[in-house]
Amino acid sequence: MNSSVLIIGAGVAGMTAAVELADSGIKTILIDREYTIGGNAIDLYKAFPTDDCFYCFEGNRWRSGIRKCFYRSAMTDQPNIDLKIGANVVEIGGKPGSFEVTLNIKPKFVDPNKCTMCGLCTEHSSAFRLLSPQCQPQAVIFDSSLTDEGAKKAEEECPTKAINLSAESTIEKVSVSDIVIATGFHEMKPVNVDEYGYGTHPNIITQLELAQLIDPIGKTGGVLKRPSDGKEVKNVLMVQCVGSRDENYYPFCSKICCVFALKHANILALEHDGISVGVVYMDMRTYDRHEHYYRKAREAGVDFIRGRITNVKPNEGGTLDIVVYDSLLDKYLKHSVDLFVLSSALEPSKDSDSLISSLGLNNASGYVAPKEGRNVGEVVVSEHVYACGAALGPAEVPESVTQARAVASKILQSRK
Amino acid sequence: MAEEKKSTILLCSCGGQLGLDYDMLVKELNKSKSVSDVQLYDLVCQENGLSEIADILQKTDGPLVIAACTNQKIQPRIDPYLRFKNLDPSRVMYVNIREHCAWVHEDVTDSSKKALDMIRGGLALSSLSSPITTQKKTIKNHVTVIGGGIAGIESALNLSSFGYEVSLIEVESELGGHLRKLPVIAPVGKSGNEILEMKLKALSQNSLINVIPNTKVKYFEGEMGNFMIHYLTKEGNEESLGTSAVVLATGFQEFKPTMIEEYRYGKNPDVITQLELSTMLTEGKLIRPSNDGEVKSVIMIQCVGSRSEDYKRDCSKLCCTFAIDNSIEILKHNPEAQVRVIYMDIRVPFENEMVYQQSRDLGVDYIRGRVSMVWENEGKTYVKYYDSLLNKYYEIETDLLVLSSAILPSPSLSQWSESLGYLLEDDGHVKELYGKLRRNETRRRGVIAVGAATRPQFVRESITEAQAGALVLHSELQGGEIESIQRGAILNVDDCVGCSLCAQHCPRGVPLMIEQTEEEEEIEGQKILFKAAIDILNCHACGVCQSLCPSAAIQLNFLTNEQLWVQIEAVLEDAGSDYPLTLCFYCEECAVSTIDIVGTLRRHYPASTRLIPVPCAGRVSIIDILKAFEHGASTVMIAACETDRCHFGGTGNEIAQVQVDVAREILNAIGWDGERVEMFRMFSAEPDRFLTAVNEMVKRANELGATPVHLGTAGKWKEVAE
Amino acid sequence: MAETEQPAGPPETLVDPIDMSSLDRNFRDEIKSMPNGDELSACFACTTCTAACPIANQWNYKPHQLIRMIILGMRDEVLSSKEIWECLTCFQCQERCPQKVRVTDIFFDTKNLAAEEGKIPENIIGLGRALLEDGQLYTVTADWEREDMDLEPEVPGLSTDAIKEILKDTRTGRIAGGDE
Amino acid sequence: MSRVPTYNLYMGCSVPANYPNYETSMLKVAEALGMELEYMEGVACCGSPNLRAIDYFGWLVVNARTLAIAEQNGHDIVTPCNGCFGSLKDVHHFLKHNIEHREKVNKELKKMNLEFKGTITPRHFIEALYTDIGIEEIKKKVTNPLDGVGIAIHYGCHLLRPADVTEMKPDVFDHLVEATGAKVIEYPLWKQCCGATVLPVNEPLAIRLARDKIKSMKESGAEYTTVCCPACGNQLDLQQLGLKESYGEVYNLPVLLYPQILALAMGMSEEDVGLEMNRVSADSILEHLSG
Repeated sequence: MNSSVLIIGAGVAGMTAAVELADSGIKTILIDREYTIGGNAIDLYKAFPTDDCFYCFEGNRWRSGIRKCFYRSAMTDQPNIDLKIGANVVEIGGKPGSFEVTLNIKPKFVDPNKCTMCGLCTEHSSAFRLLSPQCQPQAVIFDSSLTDEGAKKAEEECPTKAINLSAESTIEKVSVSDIVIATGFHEMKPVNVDEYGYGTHPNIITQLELAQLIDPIGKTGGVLKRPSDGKEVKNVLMVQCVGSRDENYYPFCSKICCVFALKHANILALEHDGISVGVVYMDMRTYDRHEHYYRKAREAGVDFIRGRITNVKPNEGGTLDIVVYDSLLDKYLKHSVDLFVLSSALEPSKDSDSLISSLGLNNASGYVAPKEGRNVGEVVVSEHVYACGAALGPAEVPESVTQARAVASKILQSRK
Repeated sequence: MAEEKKSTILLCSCGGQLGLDYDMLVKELNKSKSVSDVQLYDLVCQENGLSEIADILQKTDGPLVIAACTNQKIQPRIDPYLRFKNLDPSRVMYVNIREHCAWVHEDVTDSSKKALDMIRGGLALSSLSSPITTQKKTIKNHVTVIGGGIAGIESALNLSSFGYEVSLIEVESELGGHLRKLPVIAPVGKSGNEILEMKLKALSQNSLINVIPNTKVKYFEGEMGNFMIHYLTKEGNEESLGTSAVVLATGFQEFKPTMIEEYRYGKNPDVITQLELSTMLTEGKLIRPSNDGEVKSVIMIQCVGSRSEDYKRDCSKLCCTFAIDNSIEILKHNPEAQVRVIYMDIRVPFENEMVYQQSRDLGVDYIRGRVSMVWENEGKTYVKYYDSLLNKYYEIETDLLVLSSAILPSPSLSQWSESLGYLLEDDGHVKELYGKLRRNETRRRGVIAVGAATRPQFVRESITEAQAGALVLHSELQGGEIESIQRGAILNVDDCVGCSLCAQHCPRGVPLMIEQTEEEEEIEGQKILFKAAIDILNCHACGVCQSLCPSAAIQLNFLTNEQLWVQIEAVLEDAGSDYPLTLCFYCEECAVSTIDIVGTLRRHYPASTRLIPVPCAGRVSIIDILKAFEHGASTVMIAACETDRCHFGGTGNEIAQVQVDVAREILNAIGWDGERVEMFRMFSAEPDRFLTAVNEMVKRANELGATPVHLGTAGKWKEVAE
Repeated sequence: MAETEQPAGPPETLVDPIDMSSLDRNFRDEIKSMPNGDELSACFACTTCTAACPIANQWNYKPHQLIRMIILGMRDEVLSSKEIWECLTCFQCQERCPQKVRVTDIFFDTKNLAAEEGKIPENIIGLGRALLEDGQLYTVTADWEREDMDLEPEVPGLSTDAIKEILKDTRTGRIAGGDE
Repeated sequence: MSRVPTYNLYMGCSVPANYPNYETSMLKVAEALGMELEYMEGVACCGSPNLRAIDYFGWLVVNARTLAIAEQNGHDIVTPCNGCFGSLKDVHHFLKHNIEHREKVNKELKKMNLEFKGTITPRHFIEALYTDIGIEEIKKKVTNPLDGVGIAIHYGCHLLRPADVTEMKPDVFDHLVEATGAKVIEYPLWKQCCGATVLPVNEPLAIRLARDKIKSMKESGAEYTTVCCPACGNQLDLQQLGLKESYGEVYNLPVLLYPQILALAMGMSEEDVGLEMNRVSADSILEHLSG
């Protein structure tokens, strides 16, 4: 029997499961639908609860220290990890213990093991770029829609011959004994929640979009500007539970949006001078020690308004007039803001549905849930099938990591 | 001190893209007496580059210095390759001439000069290097789990299926902890006992697990591999138990709100806590304690003691779900019952929200507000509360008043923390090694905490933690046959003066102070009672002990004092009164990544900088800093991890801060300027932290200019104006 | 308040919101800088203060609302409210606040600010006047009663000049003094 | 028994003006228990919370002055009035913790050759009784204990709150009353304010508060109530007479000042405690004295 483990999704959870298993001598196939792994973490700047980098995971046991950044996670260089980027599951056949999985692998225009990021190709053509200095694999990515003469030149001159512009997508079959679902979450694009006008005005954005706007290694270099006209941002209003706790969208609580919003509110209020921030909420849900983010935010002068949005009205000047009902004052308040940030629901990734059905798992509001008859709290969701991280529902980094370790633990135990 | 060896140097040009003056480098490096050969290679990191490296190591017996891109990227590629070829990776030293040099400086001459110096540094370091071998030891294949709640039970089960013998110590007579009291658990809807049933069954059939009930643990001794646990039996006898590792699964205790006078808890029998209600419901008898009467109306109050500066600052996370579960359970007992929940914020994560919704469908009232007062009249209980959404006060009679009381850690955690060597959070829970990624590890190797010992946890989370914790311990204990690369601190006991600085300040509490036996020889006529002992296999190789050791008795086997000093001397070869240099010691954790990212972003900073890696900022001692000045540095900076973000899970960076502060005082005292040395915190999400720091130190170097070393006035003491 | 000439956006409704830009955003800092005002922003609107207050149901603005109004900057509304003067100063709100906001003390601060702007109930000015003129709030009317109990006829040891002397130069003098 | 210290007695203006019976019974009790109370000389009225409301600084200076005077002979201050206690205690606490204001205030005091150092503690008379004399000593002196008659206690807000300032425990008064042989009656509104502070701005509200309080006491079975503050006494005793008119209610709940109860239990006469001055006749209390 082939004893490899297939890990679907190379976010923090998937990467953790992979290194834990690899370091325990188990062969793993780690796949991600993107060319750059890391999932949501790659451009979320700072993580709670430690307020340091988001693109960070535990790393290998044989390396010093208790954590490593994505860029130095060497996921392409580990004998026990077979990393397949741009890959997603087409079909799962076989039976528990000996799955036959068909993968669709996007064209490998740039060979990540060969690319040294020397910079030659990016000088020749804008079709090549570095998604982030923290990207893993440490390699440029190629956007075929931008292909040009420079790209061809780059292909010829690339010192390591890493570039192949004529690469095509391939179908690959792998046989594995176990499957780990680590497909993570996806931030809902609240286009349909029309009362907030997302998509109708550039200054109405989501929390994840805000994270990228304030990320020092992001496009803007961390300087917060109004998307509409690049003007300085003075007033920001955030609204919680956009699409969460809402029978029209997702009935569940997305669990981490409150901390996420407060993390951003604190960064804006404390590290960008002169920005005033308001947060409109129904219930402020800073579970457990996250309460300290709430304390800190109030101390930093962030306004908290228990209520909902009455209407949003764009002004000529690029600002937005937002009327909020304050349910504790029983009054309507009109804010004039530069940026309106929506704490949008966290929804399961696209792969979730097909995996749930093809593996006969249960469905928790679209997220993976253990099959019938399994005991509570199992990361073992079915025979030889495991899940960890936000695939099981909205989760913060520490939970994802713990679950990933639990998965590795269970797989190892099953082989004792 | 190891004898000098000649090294080979492998220069990488990154596919000819680095644009350094390689001719000069080759020429200059060949002059060095400790160089056997200098090779220029286009792509060290590619397949044939790797075989080239293997080739060199096979042909020579000396060390190899690779000058290429960041070792953070190529070393993980090269190391496994060499092991695969049965070659010793520890013979290879790395110098980063890309991210730390070619990519961040405009002027080729300057950056080449810098590259040369840094390679010389690597060369000097390697000339004193000694091979690092693998070590083995066998330990008892036994783990002890303390606490027989769900987390403890699950830990025992998982550890046993890894093949460990497990002793499961429980203070009460029965296993199961709080789970036994929970009538239903959201969102699965099973009762606590249903969940326990299967687990307890598995437990009873497991021959590797030995349950020790009615037992109170007193204190601990030893370290991973040989802990000794001292405990009291039911009969009150003190007994002890040897074990290799410890799982803290002590669960939580519910706050008893007698001192919150307005709720009348402890005065009025019909005022109970949420867990007391759970117990009632589990036992299936929902009655008024005062008169065994029927319960027709219930009021629950959330955040009793939680989210309060007077009792518990943080949210207890579980109470809202407990209250909702119980309110539904009450309606099962008596569908006519009127249940009201008075809250500030309802906090129910993920699908628990839907249970909250279900309870509203079933008719549970949720009132956002607070209680004004509670009183009794003729055996009845009355509650007056304020509804902040209707902006009205209400006064109602209730049969039961249920207080959702704060979730607190077990008090034993504080009793054991000293002898077991783990730390506590302000709230009394076990302090995890690192909040983002290592929730179950503690500061102490071989000691983990799972379930509510670390924070309030739902059943599901406790189980997952127990499973994860088992893996953590298994990868430490390796089934009792520990084998690992001996990279760490080596203690020469003869030189130890028993000052215990290492034991006090090791981030992970590895050195132990051992009482010396009678026949210990006397030193300077004075008997040393205690001496340090370090098990290198428990060592995390940060070097804090080395930087603190007053008698140089402790040395990292890959970075001795000598090695660092010759490296300092070499990288500063170009320093002169006309060319003020800034020396930067950077830790190979957050600092190296910040500096690497600056490189990848191709952000520029002055080339009058020389960089030296250390495993942890805490490795840098006052003497190392002064050495840098002795050899001509104009300013010295230490690049370290953020406060409380030590990669060794402790305070390595804080120790470094102390060393820097003392060095400053010394500089001031001898009339050099204390401003010449400074420590900076950084992490890679904010590359500007390094840029700002290095620019500042270069600025100071230029302003303060050459040191007395160059002015030839060194050693001539100056009067310092107070 | 809402600019009706704006063509864009939804039609105007009966909702006539308070324009946040018209409020005094410095009010919270003004209060925080006053005696025991610094904990103000710790408030998380749990409304314990209002629950604890024995008389707030008589009020248009509840204690938690007054605190919110201070945080939002509704300076005039707060300083001209009758509520702050009706505060019993029984300290039950302050005592029970889970975030240690010194609610009663903060109401004292608002009253001082109101006083500075002359927004004081007449009877309170009267008390100030009494202190300035008589140097005490209560004067002995029936000294025979005291003598019956062999107590000295006047208030023992009381110096009425001292307080007159002090208060004539402080705010009391300014707002209750004869000279205006 | 450990030597009882000497005290600076700060009367304020309300007790001497309106409650000489409080004053005299306090002095007699103190003497009998060996407490040396020395009237303070040249001290000013505390100004009450109303002064604090309109003139925080003036209020600070006035009370800091009183404290500074006491510091000159180093004896603690005792006062029979919750209002004075509240003012002195709060100013003392505030100035001890707020250097900036302490300096400002001392600048003013300097003009009177005084300085606030915070070396003495302002205390309430009943707290001094409880702490310095002690329940046991008091019991020894009780010769005619009450027969367990039900007495409801009104502590008064400024005696108890804010607790971090007053440093008072809400059981001191209970122990003192029990020491006289009486039974303490618990009642729901025990914490509620008597309303005195709002009398100037909203008399009906003030009266309503007093009335609710009295009603709650009565309904809980209290035969008497006791206070340790002239303002509270005024609200519960004098205002009670007006309730017949305003609410058509008559409660006949005698209001005793604590030293009166203690003095009587220690065998002193109704004249000693000026019982005839109580507005709601309290003479019936004598029938509950044994011996």
